[in-house]
Amino acid sequence: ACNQNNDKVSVGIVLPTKDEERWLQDEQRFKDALKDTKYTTEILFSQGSSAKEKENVETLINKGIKVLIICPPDGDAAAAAVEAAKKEGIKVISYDRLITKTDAVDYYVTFDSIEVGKAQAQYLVDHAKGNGQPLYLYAGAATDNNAFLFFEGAWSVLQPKIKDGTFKIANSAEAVALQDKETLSRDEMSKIVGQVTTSWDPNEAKNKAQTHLTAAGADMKGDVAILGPNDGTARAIADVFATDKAVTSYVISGQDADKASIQYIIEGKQSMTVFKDVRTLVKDAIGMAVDLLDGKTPSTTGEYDNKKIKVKAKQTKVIVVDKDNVKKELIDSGYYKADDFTGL
Amino acid sequence: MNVIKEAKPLKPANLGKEAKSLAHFNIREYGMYIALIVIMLTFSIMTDGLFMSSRNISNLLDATGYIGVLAVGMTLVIVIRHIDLSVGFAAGFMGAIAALLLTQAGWPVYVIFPVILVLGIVVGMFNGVLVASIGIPSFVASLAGMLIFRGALLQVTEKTGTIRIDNAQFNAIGNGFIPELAEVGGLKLLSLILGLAVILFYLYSEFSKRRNKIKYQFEVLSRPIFLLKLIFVSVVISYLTWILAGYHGFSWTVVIMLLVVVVYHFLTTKTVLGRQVYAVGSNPEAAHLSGINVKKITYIVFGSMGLLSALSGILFTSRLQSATTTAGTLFELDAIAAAYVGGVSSAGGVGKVTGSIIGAIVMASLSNGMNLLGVGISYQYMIRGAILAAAVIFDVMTRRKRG
Amino acid sequence: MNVIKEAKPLKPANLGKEAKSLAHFNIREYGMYIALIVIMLTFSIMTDGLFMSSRNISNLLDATGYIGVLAVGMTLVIVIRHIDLSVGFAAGFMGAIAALLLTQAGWPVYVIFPVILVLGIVVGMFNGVLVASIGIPSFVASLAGMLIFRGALLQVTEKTGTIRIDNAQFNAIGNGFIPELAEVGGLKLLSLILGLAVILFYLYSEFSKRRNKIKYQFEVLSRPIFLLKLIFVSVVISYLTWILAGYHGFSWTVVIMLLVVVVYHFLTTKTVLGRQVYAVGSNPEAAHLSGINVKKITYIVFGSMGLLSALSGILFTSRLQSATTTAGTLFELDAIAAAYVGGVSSAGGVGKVTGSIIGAIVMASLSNGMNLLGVGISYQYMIRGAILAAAVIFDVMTRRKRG
Amino acid sequence: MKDYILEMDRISKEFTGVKALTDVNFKVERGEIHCLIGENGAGKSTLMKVLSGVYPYGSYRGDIVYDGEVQQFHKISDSVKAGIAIIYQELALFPDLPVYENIFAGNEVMRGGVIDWNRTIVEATKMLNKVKLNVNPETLISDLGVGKQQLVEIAKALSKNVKLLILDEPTAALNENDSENLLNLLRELKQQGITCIMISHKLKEVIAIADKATVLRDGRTICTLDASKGEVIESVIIKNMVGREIEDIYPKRNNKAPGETVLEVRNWSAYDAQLGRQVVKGVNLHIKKGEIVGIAGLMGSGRTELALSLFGNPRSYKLNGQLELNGQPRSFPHSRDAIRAGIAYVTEDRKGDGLFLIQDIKNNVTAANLKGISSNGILNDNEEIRVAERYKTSLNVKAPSVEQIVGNLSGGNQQKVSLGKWLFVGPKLLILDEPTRGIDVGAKFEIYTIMNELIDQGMCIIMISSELGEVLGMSDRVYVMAEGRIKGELPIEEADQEKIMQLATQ
Ligand SMILES: Nc1ncnc2c1ncn2[C@@H]1O[C@H](COP(=O)(O)OP(=O)(O)OP(=O)(O)O)[C@@H](O)[C@H]1O
Ligand SMILES: Nc1ncnc2c1ncn2[C@@H]1O[C@H](COP(=O)(O)OP(=O)(O)OP(=O)(O)O)[C@@H](O)[C@H]1O
Ligand SMILES: [Mg+2]
Ligand SMILES: [Mg+2]
Repeated sequence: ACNQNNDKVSVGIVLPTKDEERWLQDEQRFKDALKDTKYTTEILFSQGSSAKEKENVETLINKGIKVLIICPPDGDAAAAAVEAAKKEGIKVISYDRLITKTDAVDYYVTFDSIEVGKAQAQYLVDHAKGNGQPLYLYAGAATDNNAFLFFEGAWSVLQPKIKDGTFKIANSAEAVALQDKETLSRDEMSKIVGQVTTSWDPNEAKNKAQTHLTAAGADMKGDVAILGPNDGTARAIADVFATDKAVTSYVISGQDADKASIQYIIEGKQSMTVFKDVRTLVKDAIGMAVDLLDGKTPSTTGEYDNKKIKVKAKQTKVIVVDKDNVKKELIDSGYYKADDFTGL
Repeated sequence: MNVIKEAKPLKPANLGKEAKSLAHFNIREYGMYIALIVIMLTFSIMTDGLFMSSRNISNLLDATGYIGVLAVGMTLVIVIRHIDLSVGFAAGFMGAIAALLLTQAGWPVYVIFPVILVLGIVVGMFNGVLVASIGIPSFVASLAGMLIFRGALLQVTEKTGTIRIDNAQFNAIGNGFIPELAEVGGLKLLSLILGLAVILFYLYSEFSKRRNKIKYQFEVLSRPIFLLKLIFVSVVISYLTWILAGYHGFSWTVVIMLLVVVVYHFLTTKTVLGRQVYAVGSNPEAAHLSGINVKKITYIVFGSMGLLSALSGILFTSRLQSATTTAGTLFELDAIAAAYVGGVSSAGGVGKVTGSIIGAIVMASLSNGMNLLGVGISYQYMIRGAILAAAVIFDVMTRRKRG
Repeated sequence: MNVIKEAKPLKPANLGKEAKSLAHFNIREYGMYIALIVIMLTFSIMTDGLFMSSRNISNLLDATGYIGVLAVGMTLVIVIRHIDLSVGFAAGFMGAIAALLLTQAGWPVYVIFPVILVLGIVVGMFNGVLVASIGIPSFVASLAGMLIFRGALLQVTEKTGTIRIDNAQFNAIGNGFIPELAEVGGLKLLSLILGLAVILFYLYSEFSKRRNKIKYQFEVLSRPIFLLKLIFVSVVISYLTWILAGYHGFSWTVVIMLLVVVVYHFLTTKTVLGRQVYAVGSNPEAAHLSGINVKKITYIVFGSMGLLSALSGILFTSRLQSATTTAGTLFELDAIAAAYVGGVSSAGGVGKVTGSIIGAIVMASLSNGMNLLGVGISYQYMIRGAILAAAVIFDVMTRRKRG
Repeated sequence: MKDYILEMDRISKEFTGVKALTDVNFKVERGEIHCLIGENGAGKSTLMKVLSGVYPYGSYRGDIVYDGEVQQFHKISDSVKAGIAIIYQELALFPDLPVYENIFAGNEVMRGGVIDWNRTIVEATKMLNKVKLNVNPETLISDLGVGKQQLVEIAKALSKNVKLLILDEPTAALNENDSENLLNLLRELKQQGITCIMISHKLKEVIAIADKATVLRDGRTICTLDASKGEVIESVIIKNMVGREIEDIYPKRNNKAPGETVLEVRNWSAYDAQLGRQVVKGVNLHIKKGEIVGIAGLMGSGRTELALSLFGNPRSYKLNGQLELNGQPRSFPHSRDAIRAGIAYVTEDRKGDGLFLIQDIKNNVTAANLKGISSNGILNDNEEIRVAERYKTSLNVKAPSVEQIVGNLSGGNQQKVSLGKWLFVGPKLLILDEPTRGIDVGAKFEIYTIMNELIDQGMCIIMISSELGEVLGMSDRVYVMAEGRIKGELPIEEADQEKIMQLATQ
């Protein structure tokens, strides 16, 4: 609730869920960004359900929005919702996650999920120690399309390094079986993800990490690399690896720059996180919306193929944050306050 | 109220009293309708009428569809003292199968529907066997079913992830409207005709019921009260028709939901099968001793639940134009909540399908209204919880009063 | 089996028969243990002994903790013919409150624990009032509670998102181990002592029970069978102790879980209160007329459920070293499944807390073993569903056989 | 050649471990009223369930010849089709459904494939008139008392075009008056050519109505008695039932002068908010040490309600009036308080609210006095077994051990366990509500003997009973209740059946 009840709302925003910290940040930034425009907005959450998402979109249409900024929990299942908006002549901006297989998307502002996965993997590659380093793979929820995008990006970077012997996969028989394939089909990815899924749940991540370390022989310990899918699960996994004496050091990725993980990075418990400066993305999205409302054509930087049309897009670079640049990227840029953390 | 008595002659002095006693006697039955009206009015006022706009009501009813049909089936399951937690993922699973048959196997829609519905019946019957023949408590049996369907849904969508459907016919079920013949002053003609037909049917059936009762010399409502009732209901139906006709008319979802309700209402009130369901719910041992095949009824009720799960899955899949990997999550709890808000009793034997559908609409109205008002999601959960509790407390209180 | 008779003199020919009749009589009770052993052996073989390694067993038990304590409370709730669906989010909510008190208000851990546990009791009692005094079916009451707690959890974590905890004391509960005094041949000394103490206590109590029975001239097990039983149980405990002592020793979670089980086992089998709970479960009206305060018992059982939810919330929060926005999702179903696998009956009056904890370990073993084997998530769901169904079918079958 | 409507030939039926019927022969002539009698657990109900298809063909051995044909009833509806209607011992009605629907459940009135509710109501009303039950057919069954429910059951049976009507203890829950009405109804039906099999423990009724009576004992046919030959008389029946002669059903007691007043209530009223009416009105009553006070009355006269209102008021009536125990004014907010004060109440419905059927004998015996086997809230298991053994022996409960599940015991033994439970609280005042309902003569005698022993030990007993013989045979004083009021008090010397009935029907 960020506006008075009865105003006509001009920009509707639908975010995937309030259960993940990442979207709380987005909500906050949207609220901040809109303080000084003349347009009103309303933000609704879909709680991970495409059905609720559709209801939200319908509600916003009823409230008379002109522009819809939408980030779907499932990019494939959001078409019905945006097509309903399109029918009413509403401009649709796909926010961060691309809505696929429909022509009802006008613009796309994004960090590019595949890029996120690549950035995570690249960090592991850059910090690899010597040859034959054990690599632990983890993925998001097997039910979540985005988890596959992240994994796809990561695989594209990791696979060559596995092939050349820099890494050896420690915790997935399916991945070992497929390690010579450069690009994986959805089905093949499913097999791996099904085996190393965290369901985006830190507890599940912890359980998995514990069993994996139990199962791993001494040759799979020592200095290890871990593909942590997001910050919440990365912390849980890191906790487990930190307590195993046979693991001498680990490098673990994450994403979202959760406050808790920033503290972990400061303390050296988590190696990196992919920081998506939501402010930039929000600014881009709102800028586009305002342009559209003002009747101008928003500027874009490229195009994305959503398997039906090419969507005009504006891409924002993700920022890899680790101990070295955490202060600069997150504190000095004003994203977080310094006194939220200790030991900076 | 059917006491064998002469139909009372019209005495104006009595009218007020009659209306009052009527209201008192039926408070429980009408409670839900009153609650619905109160909720609708409140939201209408708070949203400056936006809530009651053609478009919003149309959206609201469409969003109720897939939970509504589940609630109808769940009503009967609860009436026979069971519960089915597996319906959510069962719906999701069968929606995904439908999507696969459509996109991968390329079957035509008119073949897929019956196949999926039959599959639903089979799946439901399987639950019925576990419960009735092996004697597992339905709560656990269906909890196991829930896990199994969840796994199965993941399994079938593993290759593809979310399955997009771009078959217009299929997608019309969840998004389309009945064809427009013409537009009369901005209103859809066919929908108007449909509404009119419903009203005429209602009037006809009420009059013939009354005539019949008078023939049997039962007490009937006095004429003015009777007419008042007819007018009131007709106005409500007209209003709804008018509202819907002002947007795109009746959607297929609404038509299907109405059809399900009408069929199940008829089945439960007018047929032997339906009454046997209530007999089993009221006292299973007595039902057995009265020659009712309790197992058979249990199979049928679970089979019908499976059928409606399949229908729900189709409606949902069509509504999203895609089968998702998480389709069906928590549908069962929404359906159960709707049934309880609609006045079903877990002690068995009590509950109407019409009540449950109203319950589903009440819950959907709450979500919709709060969304319109921009109420935060955390408050939405709490308010829905509180309303559920309040509805059941009201139900328990009024029932206790009547004894 | 307690018939007043002379303790039988030892006759070797009888032994086989006695053992057999014993096994037959107790098949249902021991069924779960057998199932657990079968599952453990299977996984051990499939994982080349990895499953039974010190570390894995330790991890496994720690992962069971927060569901285990819920299952204990849920057992009593189901025994008195109710259900509590709100425990999951209640646990999540109270874990979040604990985290807030710790990180924002800066309260010390030893104050927070009692406060949260008392809060749990209050919250549980509130459910108890809805169920016992107002008479709402517990299914709906707790469904409403579930929605409310979910909203409340979102509400309290709204400002902060996930709340990270870096209080070592607090985190030790879910991750730490009891202090090591010394290490003896790679084994933790204090844990060994603890294990030994448990065995001694067990032997003492068995011997005194036997002595007492002989004093009352009741029939007892013949001496060899008795000794066999003692040796078997002692060996199992020793083995477990040895396994755990080989890793980090007993974790606090395991100690807490054991404590909860011991206390509840004692309460349910040896005290008036426990007996009253089972009396209420097997016939509420008769219990009332026998002078048992059914409402009070209902309050107490729901209060205890609330207490254990709070404990579960603390264990879980501590385990993750943070309170998340989705903490508690579906815990209730895991706990209910554990209780049913452990042999509780929804008809009321039947079910042991020891059974439920074994049920919880069975379910956790399944997940753990399948993770070790790298079984895909979709199969994991299906297998867990199938095992749940199988457990209950077995239970129903053996019960039917014994009549 | 006699015209048998039913011949059951060498019927045997076994439950896991229990031989309920062994080679039972049972023949019923067309148009007669045939009583089936025997002790509890003799197999009467089981035999009738075999006949009606509750236990389907194949689950028993032997032949059923009905209407001249060998029958194989696979399910209940098969026997219904053949014209057999049965009213079971445990009533088979639907509490949430109205009377008219109950009457036609399983036998719906149809028109064009749909139920015709209007005609259903009309037909139901006819049936109700037939059984002389004057209630609105739209009343829910749960709003009717047991007696009326019994009549609905009969109406239901009659609606099925019945040739052979079977009643399993139809009068067990009825008072004399209603029982008499029922018997008259059966006579009328006999006139209409309906054959009737009735199971009853009330010998008086059997003698009054039976053309023939077949006695079962331990699952075997003992003999069939013929009224026209003067064989259906008490002494013969009892001898065949129990296999020995019993001289006096009501054992003699050493008469002593009653002691001081134990309980006295004055102007005692109870209002049932759920029913919305007064169930007990201005009752005055007292009982002295060493007395058995009988409370007689018709069904629905409020005797159970009176007892409940004294015993901690479990149904939450609104109470009014004074209650004195041993001269002290008292009130009991909960049954527990009444128990503590030394009152015990053995309920009329032992299965419904008397016993914990899934628990064993020992848990049942100690349930109302857990203090007695515990210290500081901790139970002593061994003491519990000892207590239970004591009552098992002294009350002569027939069971292999005190760890036997109570649900598996026969009615009489259940009643004894129920009695044991209440004796273990060490009451000064024992309220027995229908203490011998549905119990065979042998067990009755034992219970009466126990009552006398208790009186000798200085207890006093209020006995609520619908069996006038029992009231007259056991009481020192009789109160008669009607419509919630005490209509009169009679010393035993002045009491006889006529006087009691006169007061009860005032
Ligand atoms: N379902 C059952 N399972 C096991 N045993 C049973 C079952 N039903 C009856 N029995 C046993 O069969 C025997 C005959 O029971 P039945 O009910 O026919 O006796 P009854 O003559 O009707 O007694 P009562 O006068 O108490 O009604 C008894 O020993 C009883 O315990
Ligand atoms: N559960 C109930 N619901 C509705 N009415 C009831 C209920 N129990 C008793 N009554 C009514 O209360 C009145 C008195 O009850 P009840 O028949 O138990 O009295 P009683 O004198 O003990 O008779 P009985 O000899 O049958 O035990 C009757 O009118 C009866 O119909
Ligand atoms: Mg019987
Ligand atoms: Mg009574």
